[in-house]
Amino acid sequence: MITTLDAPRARPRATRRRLPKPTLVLGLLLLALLLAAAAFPRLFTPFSPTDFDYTAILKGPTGKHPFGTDNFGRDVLSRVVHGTRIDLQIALLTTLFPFVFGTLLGAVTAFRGGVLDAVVGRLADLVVVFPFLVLVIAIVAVLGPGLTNMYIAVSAVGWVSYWRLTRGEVRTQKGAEYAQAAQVLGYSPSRVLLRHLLPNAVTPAIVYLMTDMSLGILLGASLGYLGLGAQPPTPEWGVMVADGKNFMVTAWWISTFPGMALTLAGLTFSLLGDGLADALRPRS
Amino acid sequence: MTAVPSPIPPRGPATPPTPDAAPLLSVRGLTKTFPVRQGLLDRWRGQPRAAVQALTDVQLDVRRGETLGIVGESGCGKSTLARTLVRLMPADRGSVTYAGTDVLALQGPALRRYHRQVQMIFQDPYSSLNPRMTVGQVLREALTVHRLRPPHEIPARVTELLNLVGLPPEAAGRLPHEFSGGQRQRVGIARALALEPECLIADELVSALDVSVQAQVVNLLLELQTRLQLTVLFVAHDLRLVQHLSHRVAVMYLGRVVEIADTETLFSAPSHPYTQGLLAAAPGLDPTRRRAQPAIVGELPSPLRVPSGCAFRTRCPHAFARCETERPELRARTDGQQVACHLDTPPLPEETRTARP
Amino acid sequence: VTRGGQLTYGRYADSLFLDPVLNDANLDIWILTNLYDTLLQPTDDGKSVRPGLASTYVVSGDGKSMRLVLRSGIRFADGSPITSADVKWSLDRARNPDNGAWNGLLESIQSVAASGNVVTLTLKHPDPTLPSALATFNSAIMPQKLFAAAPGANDAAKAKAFAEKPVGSGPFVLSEWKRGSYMVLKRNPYYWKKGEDGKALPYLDTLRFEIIPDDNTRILKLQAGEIQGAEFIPLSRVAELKASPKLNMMLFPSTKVNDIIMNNRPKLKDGTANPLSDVRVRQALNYAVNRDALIALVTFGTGKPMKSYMSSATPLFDASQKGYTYDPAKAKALLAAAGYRNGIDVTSMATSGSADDQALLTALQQMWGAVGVRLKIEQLDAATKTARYRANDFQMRTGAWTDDIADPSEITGYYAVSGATEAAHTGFRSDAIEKLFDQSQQETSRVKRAGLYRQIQTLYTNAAPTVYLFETPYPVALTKNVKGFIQIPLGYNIFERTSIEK
Amino acid sequence: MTAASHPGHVTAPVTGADGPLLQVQDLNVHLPTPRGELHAVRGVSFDLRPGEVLGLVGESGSGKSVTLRALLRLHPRGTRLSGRVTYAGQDLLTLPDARLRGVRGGQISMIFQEPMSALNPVLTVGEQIRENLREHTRLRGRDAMDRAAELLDLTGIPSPRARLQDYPHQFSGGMRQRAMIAIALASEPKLLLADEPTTALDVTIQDQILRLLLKLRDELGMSVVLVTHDLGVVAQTCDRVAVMYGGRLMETAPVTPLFTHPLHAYTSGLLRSLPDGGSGAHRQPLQPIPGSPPDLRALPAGCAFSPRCTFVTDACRVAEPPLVPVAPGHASACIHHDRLPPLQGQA
Amino acid sequence: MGSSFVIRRLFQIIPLFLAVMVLIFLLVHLIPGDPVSTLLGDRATPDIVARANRELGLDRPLVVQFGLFVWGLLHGNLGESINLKVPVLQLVTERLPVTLFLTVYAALIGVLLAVPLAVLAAVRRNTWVDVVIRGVFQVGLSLPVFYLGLQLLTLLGARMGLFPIGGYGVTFGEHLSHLFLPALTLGLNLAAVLVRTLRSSVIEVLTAEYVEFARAKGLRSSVILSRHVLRNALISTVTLLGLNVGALIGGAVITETVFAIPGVGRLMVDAIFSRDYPVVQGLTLVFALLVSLVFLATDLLHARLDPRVEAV
Ligand SMILES: Nc1ncnc2c1ncn2[C@@H]1O[C@H](COP(=O)(O)OP(=O)(O)OP(=O)(O)O)[C@@H](O)[C@H]1O
Ligand SMILES: Nc1ncnc2c1ncn2[C@@H]1O[C@H](COP(=O)(O)OP(=O)(O)OP(=O)(O)O)[C@@H](O)[C@H]1O
Ligand SMILES: [Mg+2]
Ligand SMILES: [Mg+2]
Repeated sequence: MITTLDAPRARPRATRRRLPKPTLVLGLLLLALLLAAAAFPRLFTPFSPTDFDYTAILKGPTGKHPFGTDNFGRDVLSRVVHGTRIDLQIALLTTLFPFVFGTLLGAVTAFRGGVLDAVVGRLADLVVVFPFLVLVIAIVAVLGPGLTNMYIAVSAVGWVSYWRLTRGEVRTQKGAEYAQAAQVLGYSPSRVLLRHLLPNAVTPAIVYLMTDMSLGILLGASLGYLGLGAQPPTPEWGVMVADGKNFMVTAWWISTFPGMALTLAGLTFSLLGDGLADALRPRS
Repeated sequence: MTAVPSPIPPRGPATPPTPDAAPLLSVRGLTKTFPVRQGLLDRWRGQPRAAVQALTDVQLDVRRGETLGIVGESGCGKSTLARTLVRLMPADRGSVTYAGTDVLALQGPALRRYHRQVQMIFQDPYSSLNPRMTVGQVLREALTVHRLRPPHEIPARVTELLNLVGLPPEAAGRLPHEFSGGQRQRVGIARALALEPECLIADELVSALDVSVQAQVVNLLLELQTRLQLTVLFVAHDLRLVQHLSHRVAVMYLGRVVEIADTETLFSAPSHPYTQGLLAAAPGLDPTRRRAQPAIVGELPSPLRVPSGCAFRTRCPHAFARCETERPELRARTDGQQVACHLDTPPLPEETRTARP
Repeated sequence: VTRGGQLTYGRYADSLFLDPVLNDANLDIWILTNLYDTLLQPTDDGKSVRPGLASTYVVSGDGKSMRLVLRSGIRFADGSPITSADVKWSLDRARNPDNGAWNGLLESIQSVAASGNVVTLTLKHPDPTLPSALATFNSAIMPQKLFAAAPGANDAAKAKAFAEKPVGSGPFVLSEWKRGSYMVLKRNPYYWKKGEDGKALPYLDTLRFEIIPDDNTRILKLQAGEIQGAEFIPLSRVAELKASPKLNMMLFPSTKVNDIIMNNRPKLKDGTANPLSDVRVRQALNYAVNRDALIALVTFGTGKPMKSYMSSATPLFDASQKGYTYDPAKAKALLAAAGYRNGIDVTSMATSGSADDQALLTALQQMWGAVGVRLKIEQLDAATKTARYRANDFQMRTGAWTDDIADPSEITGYYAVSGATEAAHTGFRSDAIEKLFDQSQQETSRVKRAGLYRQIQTLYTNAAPTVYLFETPYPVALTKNVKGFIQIPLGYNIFERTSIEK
Repeated sequence: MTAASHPGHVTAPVTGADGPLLQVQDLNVHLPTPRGELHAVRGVSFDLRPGEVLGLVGESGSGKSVTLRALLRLHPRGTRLSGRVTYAGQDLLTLPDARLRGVRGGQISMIFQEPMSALNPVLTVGEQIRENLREHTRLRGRDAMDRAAELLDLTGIPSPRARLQDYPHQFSGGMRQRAMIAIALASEPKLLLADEPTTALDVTIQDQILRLLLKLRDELGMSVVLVTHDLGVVAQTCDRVAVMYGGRLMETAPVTPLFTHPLHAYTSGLLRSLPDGGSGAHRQPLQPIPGSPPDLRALPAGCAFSPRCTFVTDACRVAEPPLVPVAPGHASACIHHDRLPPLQGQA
Repeated sequence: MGSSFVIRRLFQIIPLFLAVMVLIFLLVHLIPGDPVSTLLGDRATPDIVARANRELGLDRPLVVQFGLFVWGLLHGNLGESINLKVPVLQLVTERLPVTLFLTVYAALIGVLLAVPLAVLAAVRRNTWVDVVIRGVFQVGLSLPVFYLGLQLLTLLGARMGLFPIGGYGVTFGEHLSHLFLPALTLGLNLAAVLVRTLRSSVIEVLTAEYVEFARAKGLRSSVILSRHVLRNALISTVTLLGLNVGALIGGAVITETVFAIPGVGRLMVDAIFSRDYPVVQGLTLVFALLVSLVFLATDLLHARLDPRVEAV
């Protein structure tokens, strides 16, 4: 038996329990706020987001309606708060499938290479040479407007970014010695890919996912502007901004507050993205 | 000897393996090229135009129980050879036979069995371990996937393996970044040993380590080899280490093996002009013996444009017309030395070492 | 009045095809009369006609022929005289059943005869709508020679070429057209009509249409003084612009009605039972609409409630019509009587991207919800919506109508009579209305026609094939110095007497 | 302070000038890190004669590069420097920026380990040489061109004029290192700081480059500080050696005594741990230094090497031993320097 | 690099184009609704619709229609707009320059904004300057184009009267002033994307060893920034720009609507909505060609900026 040559030197504990970066903390706090608004909108406002109040049409911010009311006398605050759920849903569903599908496909094509990789590459080219918005509009036009079809359309296009990111990362990681070690240890390709490569290659995709989530909400807004997004009376921020644009001069609050909510959500995701990038990077 | 207490009792020189035994691993005509692609964005990548000649007609035998050192300049194909042997890369041509089986044709379960017999340990202590898996997970995975132990015996075996490489049991719970470089190399070795292989392929195992730690890992390798009767392919560019560890040494230049001999012969009577230059260029530890002239002049040619004939001719002091047109084959010399050179006995470079005060 | 100058007018979309006969869209129709003149013209209130290129017209006693006398000295914009041959050719082209969508308006004409400055129309039957039809864009008089000289093998090809740079006899003539961007019209120096100062109209030298699709941008440009007029001001902005000291916010009376068109058939296209086939349900829906609230919410107080399927600006609209009052209790009762105590589910198609449709249906959702009618909104882009509608594959849809001709027959033929389009695709059919309508189409006495139309309107209201909503005006904003612009109830933008005052 | 300012020197072999070219006194470097300041260089003192090649050796992380960069104040923002670096009568650590720029690349040049990453990939080699000429000489246009070609020629690059138009990636590793040396030599510096200039190269090329450095030293009379962790390189190249460990100098000595009679336990251990390089396979255990190199954040009390040292006594753990002269021209920071066993096979 | 590179790349575009063609043809014909219904409005009778369909050849089998489309294409004929009754090629030549002008203008503004600010943020990283720059662009990234556009229009156009509101103008100078606000809107969005990436790439360059080597050479900071840092940072900018050009053109769809610009973006959306098949097909091909050419140009530019690209 060989005796221990040197005692393993654990790094100071502080290394492991390092406090998360302020960006991540702030991002998580904001996310918590958004999630709270989505889960318990009634906590934030007593009004229904859809009920009309003929007596309070286009009223500016007051104590009763801190964000004012819209052209139907609906409380803008409660529409903004209730919109959180929809917009988080949009953020999630516009990106979930592209993320999962694109990432997996990227991993598989990078790992396998060959014909599969080439075919998917051509497909990606095809998607890429179409202007994104135009393609989405065309697909929504085929399927009809509404959130579900928007998700489908965005998914049909959105996977390419994840595919490309993950593919590049897996190709890099594939060369890393731990991945080669896993192959030499006789592990099955799927184990090498899923257990070893993917966890180490998914970080850029996750970081991009955060940006993409706010882009998803923005896309929802753009489609809303063209009438292809969320359908009334759903309180969705982008559509609220779009609807409010006619009142920008006379009733600025209708579009400004949802606009701020959009920005806040964007900020949240971007902070989370930066923070996650730090947190997910394995320390060495 | 010094008074430094050594944890390993010094032994006599290891018995060299019997030379007449059939080789355990035998490589014939192994050739590997990497097409170089051009272009920027992947999707617009064009057709391959040039290719890196990483291995050309490599031929060597590894005998059971021996340590074969492989040296050569950077980019000469050492790693490519190692990786091809463990099937990390397909070869273009040639054959690899391990204990009678054709390694390059192995598939599925047979390939897994091969991997249990031939393991590789890697150079980079920072990238050779999955940064997200604890050492325990790494070892457990190897044991479970190959069903080497019933589940209840696995924890004990993990401890045993850690012990074998000189790590305490609590190392199992740590992530790679919590270890020093030398310790990581031990983990890498433990991972390879988990499969109880017969043959280890060590690619630059200690090159990335500090000098003071290198010796620790080298000792471990020596110890394990003797205890477990391992056959070792030791790839390195540090000639002193190779000399110390290997029974025999193969010298590579631009994808080709230019000389193989037992260590004694190679270091005392190098035959190939490149081997001679390489040995001369290695900086010795004696400041009083310095050479006035460079050992080899000229730049290493690009592996994309390997010179015709003998690849070394562009830098060889003895090159003559035939070297340009005809490629010298690896030929056996009388004393078991194999050399790829048109000259039977190229003159040793004249002793230019000068004494300094 | 001040003569000269250029008026820049912001339109929300560009014209498509400047041929009076083969065009299809309001985008063309509403400006065509600035380029092409007709024999007769609608009056400013859109309720009757007055002489145009023809100085007089006389209908024979039996109502089966009409004689029109052309003004003397009238010319096309290129200076060539307008002859009765041009008139005959133009009318023959306009009534050719192979040409365009509007030939039906002249369907009663048997033949056209031209001699000297007299044009005689021989009719198949008496037609009270003919004067109005002759005042409609598609009977515009075009220069036969120039048209024939246009490149192209057949009428359609020539029309395409001609319409790129049309020459008519309207107050203006097209001088430059950059599709989707702008269109420049120049004063027609040969225009026959005289202005207040006794000199030839129009007052403006140049009329420029700028295409500005975004409502806000159009208004911003107007406010910045970059344009002098802007059409289709969103109704939400009307009050604000009215208050602006620099602008005249005009609300021109229109023939536009906004309604919900219902599928009256017992089964929907997908085979499910349709509660809207029960007249009580349709009436209930009408009773459940709070039109005043809608007008406040959707039209920002600019609209007025519909009392009949036709607008109150349509000739022969019956002022005694009451339409439907807001009576949710009655609506509930009717629903209950029809067996829908637990309410019903209905779906309405809406045009995606239309803020008005959204506002309207969102409001209706609320109102109908109060009586147990659960409205689902299905937003479709215009093309899909039209296709589904045309295939009768819908339950409800938002609808709007504007008359093209100063006569109730057009809207009645489309809404109330089950012709080729099955009463606006509702599938509604009333034998009584069919009979009254046939009568009215041959009745030359205006009083008698009015009586017939009163009955039709009452019958239609009671049968409630559609949900009456509101009438809306044409909202046009002009800078204060723009005078004499008018948009008549038929939608025509009339610039001949428009001037820019100092 | 230590007494290191007066360890003796090997007589500089080329120039006869006396007085040190560069004098480093009690250099301390505190680097900013996310986890607080890191005291990376701790009281380093040495001096350098004209024409001398000083080897700075030590394991990874011992502070060699930080020391070298601190001489030219090439440190990240937020770094604290203290001590004195005297060059030509001026303290480089307090010199105004504008004047320091004249010294940097002018009087004192620097070359790095990775020629590929130290050369700007998007500028031609010629441009990168001329850039230096423009900053430090009056050569312009054709003259600069000629001089650049001359410099490439000096470093042994064939057909230098043509190669001026090439980008770094078009050079081989050895040529890149030569090009970097050519850039560094453009202003005819008095001192060349070389941070592991051959670590990335093959032995045969390393051999050529080191030889080139020595040739240039002889021809141009410049001094060289050569940072390396390869003791062989030191043995073959340097006149004098300074050994670093944990941010401190452990031993300074002329090259021969250092290899024959190391007077610090660390140096001794290092030399002992190397294979001896006889003629055949030995396959005997080496003699490693136990443990692993120190973490600058968790240095032990006393001598930084004490936890790994086989000769350690309690005295070692009391205070950091200063670097003191122990033999002519030989200084050591080991209190047991006189009790170290001789190296096998030498003495 | 040479022409062979370009030619090879152009050849690679051909199969891509075939695929684009099939895809777009299928897509537009799958959309429910037809151009004729849309054109003729609600009131057209079935006869009229049928006649119009016959005239336009829309009653033929899809395969035949596709064949005719390809046949026309081979003869340089993109077909004729059903709605506007003019050749699609004419529409393209009239409107594409406008969109191109806008896109290039926006890209210019975006780069001019992003590059200096990203460099500033990188040089001053983790100071308040950095935080402010990143914060402002984060807001820019979170606001819908139409909202940003309208706000700029209201503020800079209407309130302050600095720029004309919408339109395109006739002369080059007018194009510049008319398109400034829309280009700024798009440019801000682009800059927001660029700043994020560029900042980190500049930081990377700043810590690169060759920058340290440049400092060791005694070069002044301004020289280091302009020669060494910026040149390298531009490489990633160019790549990023190329990849974003699709998004930029996509963004133009909405910007063109808000700012009343007669470009192809708006035309495309209108065409989709009115099922103007020839226009959708023609424009998509033009878009695809454009984007491919931009990718090609990006590559060429990249190769110019980065000598390594052409290596081997
Ligand atoms: N995956 C690959 N793709 C392309 N070329 C490769 C690849 N791997 C290796 N090469 C090239 O093949 C040649 C041999 O490489 P290899 O890594 O085997 O050399 P080596 O002898 O191990 O060098 P070193 O001592 O630097 O590790 C080199 O020129 C290298 O650039
Ligand atoms: N910019 C920096 N920021 C923070 N810490 C640094 C920085 N540069 C170096 N260090 C730390 O300072 C210590 C000394 O580093 P230095 O680079 O001088 O080591 P070295 O002796 O040159 O090692 P090597 O042989 O690996 O080059 C190390 O612990 C290193 O991690
Ligand atoms: Mg290698
Ligand atoms: Mg270093």
